[in-house]
Amino acid sequence: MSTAPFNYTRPKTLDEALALLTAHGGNAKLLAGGHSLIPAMKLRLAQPKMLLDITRLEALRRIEERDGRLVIGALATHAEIAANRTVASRCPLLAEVAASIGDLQVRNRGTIGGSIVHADPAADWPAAILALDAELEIAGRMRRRMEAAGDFFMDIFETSVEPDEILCEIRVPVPAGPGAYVKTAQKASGFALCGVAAVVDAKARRVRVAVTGVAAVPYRATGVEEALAGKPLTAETIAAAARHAAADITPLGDIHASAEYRAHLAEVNTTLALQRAAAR
Amino acid sequence: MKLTGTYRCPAPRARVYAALIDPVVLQRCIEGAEQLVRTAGDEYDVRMRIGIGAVKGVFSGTVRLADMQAPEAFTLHVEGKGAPGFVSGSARIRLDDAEPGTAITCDADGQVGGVLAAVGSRLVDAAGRRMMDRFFERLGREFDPPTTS
Amino acid sequence: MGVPVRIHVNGALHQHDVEPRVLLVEYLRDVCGLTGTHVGCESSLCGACTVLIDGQAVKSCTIFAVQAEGRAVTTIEGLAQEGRLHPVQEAFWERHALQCGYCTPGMIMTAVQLLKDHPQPTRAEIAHGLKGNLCRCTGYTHIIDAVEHAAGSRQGAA
Amino acid sequence: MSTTTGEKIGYVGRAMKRVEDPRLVKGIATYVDDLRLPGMLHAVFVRSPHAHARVKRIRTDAARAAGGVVGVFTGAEVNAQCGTIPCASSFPDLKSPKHTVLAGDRAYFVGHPVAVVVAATPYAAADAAELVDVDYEPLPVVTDPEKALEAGSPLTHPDLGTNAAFTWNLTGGDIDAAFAKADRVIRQRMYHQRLTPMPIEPRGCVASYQPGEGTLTLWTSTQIPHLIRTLLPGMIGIAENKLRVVAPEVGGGFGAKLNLYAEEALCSHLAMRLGAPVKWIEGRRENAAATIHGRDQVGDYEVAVSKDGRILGLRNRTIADLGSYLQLLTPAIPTLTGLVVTGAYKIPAVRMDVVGVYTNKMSTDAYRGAGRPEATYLIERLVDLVAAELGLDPVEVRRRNFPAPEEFPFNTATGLTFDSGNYEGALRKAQQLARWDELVARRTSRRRAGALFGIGVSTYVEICAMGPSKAMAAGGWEWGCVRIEISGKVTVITGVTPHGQGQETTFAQIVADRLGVPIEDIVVLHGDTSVAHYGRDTYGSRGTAVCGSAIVMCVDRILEKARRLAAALLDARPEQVEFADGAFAVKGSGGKRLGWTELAGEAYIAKNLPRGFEPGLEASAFFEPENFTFPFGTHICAVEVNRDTGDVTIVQYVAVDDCGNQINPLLVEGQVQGGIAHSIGQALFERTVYDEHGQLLTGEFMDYPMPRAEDIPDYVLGSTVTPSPVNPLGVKGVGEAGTIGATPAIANAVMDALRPLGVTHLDLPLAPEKLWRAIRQGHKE
Repeated sequence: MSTAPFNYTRPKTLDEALALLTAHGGNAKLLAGGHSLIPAMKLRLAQPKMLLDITRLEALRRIEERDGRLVIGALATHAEIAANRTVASRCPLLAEVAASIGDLQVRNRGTIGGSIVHADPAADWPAAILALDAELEIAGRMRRRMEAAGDFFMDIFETSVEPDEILCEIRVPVPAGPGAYVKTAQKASGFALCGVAAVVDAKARRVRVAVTGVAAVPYRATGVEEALAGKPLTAETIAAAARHAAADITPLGDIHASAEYRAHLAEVNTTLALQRAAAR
Repeated sequence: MKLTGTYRCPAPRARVYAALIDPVVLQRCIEGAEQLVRTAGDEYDVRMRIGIGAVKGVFSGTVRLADMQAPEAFTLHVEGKGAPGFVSGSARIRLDDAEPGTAITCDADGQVGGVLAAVGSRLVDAAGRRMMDRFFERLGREFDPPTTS
Repeated sequence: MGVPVRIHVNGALHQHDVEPRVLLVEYLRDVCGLTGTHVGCESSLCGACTVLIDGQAVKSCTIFAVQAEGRAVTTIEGLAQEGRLHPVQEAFWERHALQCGYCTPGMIMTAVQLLKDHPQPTRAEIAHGLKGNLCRCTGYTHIIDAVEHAAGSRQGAA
Repeated sequence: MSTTTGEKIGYVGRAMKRVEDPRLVKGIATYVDDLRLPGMLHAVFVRSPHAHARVKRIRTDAARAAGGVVGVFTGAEVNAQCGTIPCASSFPDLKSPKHTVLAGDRAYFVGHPVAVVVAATPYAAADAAELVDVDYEPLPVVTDPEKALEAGSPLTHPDLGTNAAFTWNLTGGDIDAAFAKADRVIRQRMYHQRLTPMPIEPRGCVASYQPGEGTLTLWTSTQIPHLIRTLLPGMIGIAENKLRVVAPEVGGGFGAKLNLYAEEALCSHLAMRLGAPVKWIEGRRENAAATIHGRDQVGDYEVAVSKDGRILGLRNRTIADLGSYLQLLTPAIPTLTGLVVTGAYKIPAVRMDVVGVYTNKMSTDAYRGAGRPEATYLIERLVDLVAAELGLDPVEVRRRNFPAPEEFPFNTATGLTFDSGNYEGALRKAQQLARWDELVARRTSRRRAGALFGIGVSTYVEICAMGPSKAMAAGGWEWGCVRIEISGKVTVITGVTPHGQGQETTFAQIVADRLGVPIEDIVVLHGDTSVAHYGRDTYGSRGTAVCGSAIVMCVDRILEKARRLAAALLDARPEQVEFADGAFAVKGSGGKRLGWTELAGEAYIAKNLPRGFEPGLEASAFFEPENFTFPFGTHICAVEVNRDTGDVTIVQYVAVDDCGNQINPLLVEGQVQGGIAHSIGQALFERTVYDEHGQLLTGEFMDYPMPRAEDIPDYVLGSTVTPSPVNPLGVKGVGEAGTIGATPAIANAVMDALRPLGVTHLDLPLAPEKLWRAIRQGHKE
């Protein structure tokens, strides 16, 4: 099963990549890990005329701590994030999410930036970056801008990254409070039927909870957060708050899980994620 | 795939109805509609470019208006095919007065076939809903007061 | 329209002009003639096409050959050294970890990286590590046995 | 595995590693996609996206004009030359649509091929296939086989006038009397879901015509090269003896490759028509849509019982969803369900009515177990329901209904004769391995702690070693050939077509022992009709039982011939010569021994042969089985169901299988484990989904869940050995046992876990959401 023909180029710098992206208009597509794009191309559901292979832009691959932020280059692979020592010590939730993605081979190729920009409603990363209040650095030809995670995911497969922009970095405030990610995977694909990331900010006596897989767009479960604001985290308070995990959203349903079951999983996984985070 | 939605439009029912069966307005409101050409009384040839993330496809087909009961209701039949497969469906659209505008209820039943159905079933509903929401959002904007610039 | 590509495959440098849409697995099979790497799906879920790029297991059906420019690729044909089976190959044979053999090359390549990362894995770690590889014949138990066996024999040899 | 000469060999019964494995683990084996022939063209099919549509017009101009394209063909251009796809089953009132290689003026299922593009490269063919423009007019779709039988239903094939392909019934004993005298009648409706076999290697073929010889070679990923050689000539107009069919290395079959498919026939035709080799490799999406599916039966089942749990009669009406066409064995699958519906029990009266129904889906056919998993599932579920209804121990109910060992050969009400069995013995051993009392105590304590813990038992019997020719459409014999080469090496040729079962090893074990030669000296050939001239191929767990027996006949004939030759060379009478450890010698003489090297040299150089002695040392044989074999066993499964999510965890699994004598216990174990994995899939999550429009929603690995390594529990496996009396090896077959015995054990365990909630039955697959809903419902009540 072959893709439609296309041209291929490997820009050497971010600026070159941005220039090419602009020059080709809507006909060019960035190629990072390729695990969403290439299968779609093989089915000929995607037929870009030009692929810009940015996987060797090493500058976009770094993982480092900078100014109270854990900065993860968009091209860092899931495997690199899962194994990184700084991540493990400063924000273990990211490592936990990275390790839950796909399988060993997919983690070796797939990148955090590729996953986030693809904005599959069942991807794992969005839950984590929402719960961690991450900021995303996005480069265009003229300017670089920061976007809060909460403003980033617009709709199914749609983010605030414009066609001529490139996501460069994901910045997470650290040290992040203890967190946990609990995922119920779709049996065949491994994508999330429901993934819940929870972060406990003990000092501020608040939690942050984000849910992926359940709605067309990943979301912060603000109802859960509000219900727990200022409260101690006990089995009872958590269980009561978790009931709001799918409030105010329209859950998706398909052959793998009905909307009702997804909403139920949001509650179950929120409970587990908060319990685990609170215990860490 | 069954989709239901209720939308509000800041204009009287008769004007909304007229807009909904006006091909020029329809083309503006259907995201990706590149052309809409009348072929018979209430039938149009349509060409649409649909893009959801990396998945993009050009569909060509027909749009037909039927069971028209101005200014209360009509049915929209859509058939289209393209490289990723085909889409077909119908939507019953009902208009009710809802001061100060009109409430539009849309009951759609659609079918997607080909590659799209085989690999995209989990996304078809969400994508369909998005297209429906966008359509009515754009329709609402048709009646926005003109902005002064 | 060909793009010049240089890839080290099993230690030998291959240079060809290839169309960008040629997948790495197609390049290995059709251009290099190494047909031990198999294709079982289009969606990167079966793992039959697993090879190592610079020592990392990847699904060669989800990477274009042009992307492997300058990299070192190891396929199932490159595992045995001087006619001696790699310990993982030997263990698969010893423990009857294959039946039709179609998923086997990909399964072995994944196991090679798995053992590199976890020299003494538990059975649960092995099963988790092989998540990206489908087998429809064996029911996996003998495969997990084999990886455990390979870990043991490597330990013994070390 | 090396054996020093002179040592007592004894390969049979040993857990030996396989001789076929080195090429497979090195990645140097040849599957069909590995073949590259000079000038080879590539075919890509254009398939219907509609489940039922009129094909109004096919525009091929743009595709024909595309670069690299050699030809584009539609049904109008090839169907008349390609005959129709054969079905081997026939009933008196079977209604069958004409199954052409490409759709004619109608497409009947999603994935139905409507055109084929042939081009110089697979890329060019795929590019051009996109340019083939087909105008379809959608027609009413039939997806529900029960509604399909109602008056006024749309028709899958309007020209047949009905959706019912056939009705078939089976009666044994006095069913009305059984129900009249019953203390209790238990009724349950059950649905056995549609499944997709999904071998990891999709199908594919390469056809090559040699115009000089007028011969055609078809390499194809199939379980049945011989049956294809029988069936294909009539379709494409070539003499049988000008057709060579080769199954190279085959990457899994499971019944999905037990067919002659449209693509194989069409590529063969095109190779002749175009004068160039034509290759087609199936994509996974095509495989999901247009390679046969399995199961898909729904029925209302009734069982009449006495109050002590004895089953008096079993009555049911089964509706089998056949899909849109009859493939090779489509109608035979639900009828096979009928034959074994009484399971391992003495059920004196049976009535089964089967209706085969056409729907706008892919055909169903033999998928691992083929009819027996359905039968075993329904009877094993029913036995549990009987036990629950009567307040009896389900194990005890099973025991009360077993035929005793001394009752074998045992005649069933369905007309079968079970060859041999000790069902009680296998059950007892499984209970021992499961530490039954501890397991039951564990259930009690887990339930007390609030857990949903269940134990399920399945005592199954299956029908294998297909089979006596009188019961098989195309003959059930098997052919083998054994040749001592001039060098003394041994070549074994088998008419079965192993594709993972390991008969290169097991047959070598059998022959090595009987000829007294090291196994390294033996080569087993198969899968090429120009080498293995005859055969009925591999399906229905028949390879070792039926062909192993043919090979034993060959060895016996060679030994007899060699004894005569040895006697002559030793100046003795044949009865004075004894054979031991691979050599002949005069009994008690302690003198000269003639090994195979010496004898083969003499037999082929032929200078010292006795008068009238035919040169050579080769024998071939056809083995005709007098009966099927009936393997059996007990599987015990314990599960815990998560109350919050419905997730099932298998906490213990014990299987005791009796497949008669075991040639290689390691391979038996592998077959059992592989079979159980299929059962885990079908019991817990696998299902093929078509929507109400006939769109296939499980068209890729993305949406069709199959077991992965983490889904497999640790097993305790055991066996009992009750040899079969119907073949000289005493073997029964084990290829499907796991898939047949395990599904009901898992299902019964899950149902047992939910029993405290008042849940009595749920259909497969027992996926988390379904269980969650049942648990929630149970809590409400």
